[in-house]
Amino acid sequence: MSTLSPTSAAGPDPAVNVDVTGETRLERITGIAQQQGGLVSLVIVFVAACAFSDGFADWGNFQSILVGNAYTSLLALGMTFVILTGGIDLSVGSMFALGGVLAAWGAGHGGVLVAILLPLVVAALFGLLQGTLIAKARLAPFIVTLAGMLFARGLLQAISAEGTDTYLVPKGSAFLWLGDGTWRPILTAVILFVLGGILLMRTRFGQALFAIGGSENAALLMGLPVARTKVLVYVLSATIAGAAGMLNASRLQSGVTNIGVGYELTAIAAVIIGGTLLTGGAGSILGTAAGVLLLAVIQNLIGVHLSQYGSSASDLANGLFLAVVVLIQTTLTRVRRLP
Amino acid sequence: MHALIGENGAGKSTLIKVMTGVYEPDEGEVRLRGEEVAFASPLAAQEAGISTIYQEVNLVPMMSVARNLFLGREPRRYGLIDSTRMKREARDILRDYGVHVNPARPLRSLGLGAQQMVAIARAVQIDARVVIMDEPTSSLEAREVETLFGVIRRLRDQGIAIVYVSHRLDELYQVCDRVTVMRDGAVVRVDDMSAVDRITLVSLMLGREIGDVRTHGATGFADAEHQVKGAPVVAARNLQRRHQLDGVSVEIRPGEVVGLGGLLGSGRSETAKAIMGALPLDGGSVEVGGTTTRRTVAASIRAGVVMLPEDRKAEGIVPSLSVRENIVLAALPRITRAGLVDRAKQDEIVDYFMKRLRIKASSPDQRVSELSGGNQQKVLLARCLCLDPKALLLDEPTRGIDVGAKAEVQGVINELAEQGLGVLLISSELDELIEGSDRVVVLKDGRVVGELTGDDVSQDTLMTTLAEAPPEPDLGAPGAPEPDTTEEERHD
Amino acid sequence: MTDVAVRPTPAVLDRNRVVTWLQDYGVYAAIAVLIAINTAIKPSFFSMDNFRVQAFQVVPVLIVALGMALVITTEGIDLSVGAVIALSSAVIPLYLGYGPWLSIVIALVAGCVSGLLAGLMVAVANVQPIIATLALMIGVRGFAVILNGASAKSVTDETIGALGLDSWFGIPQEVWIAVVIVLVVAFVVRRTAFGRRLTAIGDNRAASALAGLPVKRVLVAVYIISGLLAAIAGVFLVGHGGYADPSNYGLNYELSAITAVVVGGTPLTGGRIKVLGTVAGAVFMQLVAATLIQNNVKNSYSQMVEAVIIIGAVYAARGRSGR
Amino acid sequence: DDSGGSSPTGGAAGNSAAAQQVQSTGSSGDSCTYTTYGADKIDLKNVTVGFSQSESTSNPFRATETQSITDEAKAQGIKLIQRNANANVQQQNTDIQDMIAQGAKVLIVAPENSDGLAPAFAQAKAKKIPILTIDRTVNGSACSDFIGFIGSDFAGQAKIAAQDMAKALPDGGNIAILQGTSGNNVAEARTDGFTKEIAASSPNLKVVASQTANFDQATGQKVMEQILQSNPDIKGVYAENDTMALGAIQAIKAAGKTPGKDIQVIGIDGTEDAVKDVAAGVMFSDVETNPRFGPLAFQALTDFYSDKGTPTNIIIADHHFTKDNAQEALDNGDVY
Ligand SMILES: Nc1ncnc2c1ncn2[C@@H]1O[C@H](COP(=O)(O)OP(=O)(O)OP(=O)(O)O)[C@@H](O)[C@H]1O
Ligand SMILES: Nc1ncnc2c1ncn2[C@@H]1O[C@H](COP(=O)(O)OP(=O)(O)OP(=O)(O)O)[C@@H](O)[C@H]1O
Ligand SMILES: [Mg+2]
Ligand SMILES: [Mg+2]
Repeated sequence: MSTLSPTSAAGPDPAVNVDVTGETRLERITGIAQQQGGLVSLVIVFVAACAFSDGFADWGNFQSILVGNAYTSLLALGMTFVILTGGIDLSVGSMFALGGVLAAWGAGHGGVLVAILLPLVVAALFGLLQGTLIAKARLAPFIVTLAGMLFARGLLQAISAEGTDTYLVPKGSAFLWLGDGTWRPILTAVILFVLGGILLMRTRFGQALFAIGGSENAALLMGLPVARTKVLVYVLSATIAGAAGMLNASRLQSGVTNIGVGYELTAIAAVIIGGTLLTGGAGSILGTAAGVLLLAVIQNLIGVHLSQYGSSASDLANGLFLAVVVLIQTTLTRVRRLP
Repeated sequence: MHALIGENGAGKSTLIKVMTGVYEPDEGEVRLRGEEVAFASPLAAQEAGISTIYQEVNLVPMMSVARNLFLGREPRRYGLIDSTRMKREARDILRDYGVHVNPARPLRSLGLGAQQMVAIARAVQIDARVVIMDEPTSSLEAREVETLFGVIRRLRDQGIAIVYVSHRLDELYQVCDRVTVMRDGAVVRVDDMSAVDRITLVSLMLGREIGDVRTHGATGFADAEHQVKGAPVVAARNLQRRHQLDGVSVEIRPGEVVGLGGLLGSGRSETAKAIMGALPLDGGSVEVGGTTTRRTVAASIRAGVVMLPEDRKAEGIVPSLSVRENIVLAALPRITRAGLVDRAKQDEIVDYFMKRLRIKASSPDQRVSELSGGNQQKVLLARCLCLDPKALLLDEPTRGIDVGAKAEVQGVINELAEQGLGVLLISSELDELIEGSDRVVVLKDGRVVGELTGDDVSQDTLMTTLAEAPPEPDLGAPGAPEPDTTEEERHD
Repeated sequence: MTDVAVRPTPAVLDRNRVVTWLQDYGVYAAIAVLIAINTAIKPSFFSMDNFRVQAFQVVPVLIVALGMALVITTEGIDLSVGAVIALSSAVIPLYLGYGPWLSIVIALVAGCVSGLLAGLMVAVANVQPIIATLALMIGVRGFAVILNGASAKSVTDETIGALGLDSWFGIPQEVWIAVVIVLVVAFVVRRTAFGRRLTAIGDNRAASALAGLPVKRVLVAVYIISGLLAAIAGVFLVGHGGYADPSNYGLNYELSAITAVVVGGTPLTGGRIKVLGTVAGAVFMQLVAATLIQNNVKNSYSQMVEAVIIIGAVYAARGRSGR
Repeated sequence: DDSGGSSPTGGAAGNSAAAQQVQSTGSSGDSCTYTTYGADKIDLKNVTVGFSQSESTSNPFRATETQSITDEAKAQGIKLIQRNANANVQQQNTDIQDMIAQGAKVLIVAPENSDGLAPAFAQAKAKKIPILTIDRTVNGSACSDFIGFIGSDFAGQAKIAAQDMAKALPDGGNIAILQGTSGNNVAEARTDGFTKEIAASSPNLKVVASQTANFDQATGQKVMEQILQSNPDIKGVYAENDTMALGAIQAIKAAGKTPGKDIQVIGIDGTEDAVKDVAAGVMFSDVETNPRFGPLAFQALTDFYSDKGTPTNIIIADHHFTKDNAQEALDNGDVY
């Protein structure tokens, strides 16, 4: 890199000295709060729940919330990368189910390695196909992955006799170790989220995602490998979804065929509540994690307090909650409002 | 150091895009150092050592200045991006370009000028053998231009070839050795810069006889002052906006051209936007024709104030609409009856302005995004004029348009003023500002630091006023500017 | 001055011509092909009876898709349409006592209100459309089920039944009404200032705002229209089924509608709209479904085939690639 | 099971005549007590019982089931907490674990799926919390992974339906099946049961169309409309639940044919509207699936904590509504 610097004649010039100092700590904190509307909302709801919902602030309760959402949260993780590029991946729900079925089948018919690798490979290929259609053939991500959602679900049913036979992971198969207990799933999720954060903020791939989402044309002219990155991001998302399904199969000890319906919407909701722009270019893994937890907590509260009033009451509350949360989040989040 | 010039739509940018693999040529070859090359993508071109600054600033507005600067070649430690080092280096590099800004700040919070400088800095950081610059100075201030030339001379001394596109002829004479003149997508002359004098150059570009070219002055403004009459059409009082405007007051009277002078980031665009009601204010008032308007764009337009935005791409054209639709966009309320668009009226308006402003388009139905930069600019001007306004706020009205077109536009501005319009003129080109304005209000760091009237309206006085004014350190306060809910800021 | 400079290179032109032809007529061609294939398999497919059946099934989707197309043009999306269908279906039996027409009117109003909420969240509160309407999608359905009570209510009113089952001149009333709606929407989009603003806002919102367009108002209006159309679809469904079932009506309609819009050639990136294309898109997808079911294809394979066909259709209708 | 049907929520939930009757309790002997299960002795009166419902109560069967459980708990003065998984296995695992965390000492679970509840059941087992499964079976061993099962014999229901179809169409003909949601255990059982019986005992019946309609009425109508176009010569329709049957009837009418005459419709669940149609001769017959689990469930739990023990596989006797008994059943209010 040539370290060129122009003649000092036109050097530093007080006239354009628009901001001299760095940020003060306070400003940095408020800044973060405003970037992380989801996180703030989470804290608010969490504190409120601990205060007013007896039985919420209970270790067992926290555990069940965390472990219950450990694997599905991964869908949101993958979704974050995709949405950052301004895309979307509706196929993750089906991919989650397919991954589980393949894993369970593999555990029965080929042992641990097959159980682990088969879903990953299939998912990756699936993502590759979607990515190519989106990046090379320039089809709209929404429609491609919508078709993907149908296709994966169909495939799943085709290999499970219209979803009637459920493959079971043999008792005592080493594959069961993966998703066993409470802490293993939680830790797996935490580790993957951390890795995701690093991938996003500390690698060129991650930066390329932001750039493409911010302005695909600019990214192209700046010489970034736009097409390759876009293909990769869909491979990544699909693989993560497949992996999540695989892990989940290990936890459920079987490949449930009718699982995963509508999970994509929950994932998207979590990502957006986490402050990621659907138009791409801005967002964070931390935010997504917050989004996932926020939805989980809300679900838990509704379960405790509204179940006895029937599903429709829960749905109504769910919708209201979601609306309120995004309103809070949107008013807090400033990322899209800069002049 | 090679100059590439031609009128708007001559094909300069297109040529550049073909050379750097954005478009693939239908035929013909590109040679790099003798051997033939064909770049599949801009990336390929970059790797071959061709670094390009494209016409419209092409950076990622939402990412931080530092990340934009290093995108794709970030400094890494243990395979991971070393962001602290990146920020530090970014700060140092930018300082050399006169942009003193916290590199963690999102690029979009910078003015267009500053963004342009970042783009230049980025392009130069790649150690390239050829640097192509498509109108790098179009939104630069005299001082930044000097900075840029400093860079360019350094590059040249390092034996790096530079292709330089600009509509500011004097710049070319300052720095370029050879020149290629294009017209209508074809090369009409290649020669040593010194071998062609200014007039010849212009006549070559426009394809007109030297005689009728000469009638244009340096700018299209008549030197005579306009006679200013009556109470101000627009009176902005004490406009306040954190980090950007600090009690700016401007009055525009009928028939008067008020210039806004100042350096990058001095808040000129903000002032214009504020008057237009496109920017929420912390304080201050705007009166149009003596009555305070509701602070919305629509209200301002109804009251007869219109603005030509600075950023053509982000705030101006509606790319996939036709030229026609773009021109009448703002005038819709006037040409609709019971919600229906009156086609006759619409075509009438469109024809008139396409002729009057000499807008080059295959037909009014052509997508505006297919027009050259200059012609897009004219379309936007037409959008303003067909509202028959009382006052006109022009932010860089001649940005990136060729001498011919520029003279025309300036002529139009002049004419409008004579017809009694009040005009607010923001321009980074000093002679345009000086010759164009009857009165220049000088801004610095969002404050009015002086006003030039009569004979004081000259480059030197402007410079001295700027130099003498004390800097305002607290103004550039860092962090993102205030939150802000106006529509135009949502999606840019 | 001459215009030579703006004449694009012939190569560009040719490619455009092909692409634009596909964009404009690809779907229609596909429809023709499908009908041909089916008729080959079973001549009885080409019969008024069959077409009537298909019409009954496609009209609700089509009407919803029109609203969706408008929303998509503004760079938005409306996931709440299915729930709105449920809502209007829940309202009808409630007010049937006051006569069919009043209950219909109230159902439509309910749709508009839901649309208004979506519009306000998007335009005023700046919430991203997908999430704003997702909240409604969940909440409104819950509300509808509460209104109606857990189980379906049968609706035996003639007027409403007629809307859903009877024909004028051998063509279902639904279809006539749908035709009118299509014409109105097409007219609004092509000839009115509203239509112009719609596209402008979807294409470059910043510029539209600086040009003084009433961005917020247009957005709210668009979501209201979408709600209204969904409500109409709900009425038709009640009429056709002869009962109201908020817990199941309109499920996945948002996806069907979006598919129809995109297959019809309207880009999800906003700024452009194809009204007739949307109609064709809906019809096409309906025919695909019909083909699969009528040939007793297994659910698993139908889904895969459908997926492939969607991709194929969109690929054919896809816009001029970026560079 | 999963029928959306049509009747006021839990209308006949309390009705004694409508109460579930035990049909078979499997081979005697395999009865389960807290000792054999390895749970601590507790008195239901002073512990919390948790009920995990699998699907939305916006479906009458589920509404009635939940209602019946809550009513019975109230009647016996037992503290009941509940959750609804809305057809999401993932959620049901969480629900069960939530309720354990909330201090439930005994669980009644209506499983969404016979597989996939392993983690929740494992945790319960680890905490020595007995689980009684109702209306759908789960894989695992009774009196060890869970106490036992109470519910209908879905294959059996389908078998009855098949025999009815044979009666309805003595001289055979083409028939169509409207299947429940793909991958749903009940749909699966009802398809197998029916097709096996047809193949076995009525070769002159030919299944020409078999399509899923997701247990939903509107979908049932749509699919039937299509099938009627492709197979105008259909003589009978077997719908795996009543709502799909009702949809089919709409479609048949719309096609200008008379259900009960031109085409025979048979359904499962015994919801009010369907049984009315049976009485009116519009539907040929209907096999009940009784959702009123409250009494039997709590009886089983009480027995479980006594030395007597409860059978591990209680199959309830489902009514079989035909033209002869439908009207009277309606009058007695046996129908939900
Ligand atoms: N995508 C396109 N499709 C059709 N014509 C185009 C397209 N892009 C550019 N043109 C035409 O090609 C010509 C050259 O455009 P170009 O942008 O290269 O002009 P330019 O010399 O850069 O002008 P300016 O000085 O205003 O930037 C213009 O007349 C423009 O109308
Ligand atoms: N050279 C610079 N260094 C740092 N920040 C800058 C610089 N130039 C502009 N900015 C930022 O951009 C904001 C707006 O500047 P803007 O360019 O819009 O003002 P302006 O006077 O209209 O300049 P321009 O002539 O580019 O329109 C300023 O508030 C400042 O924060
Ligand atoms: Mg150019
Ligand atoms: Mg400016």
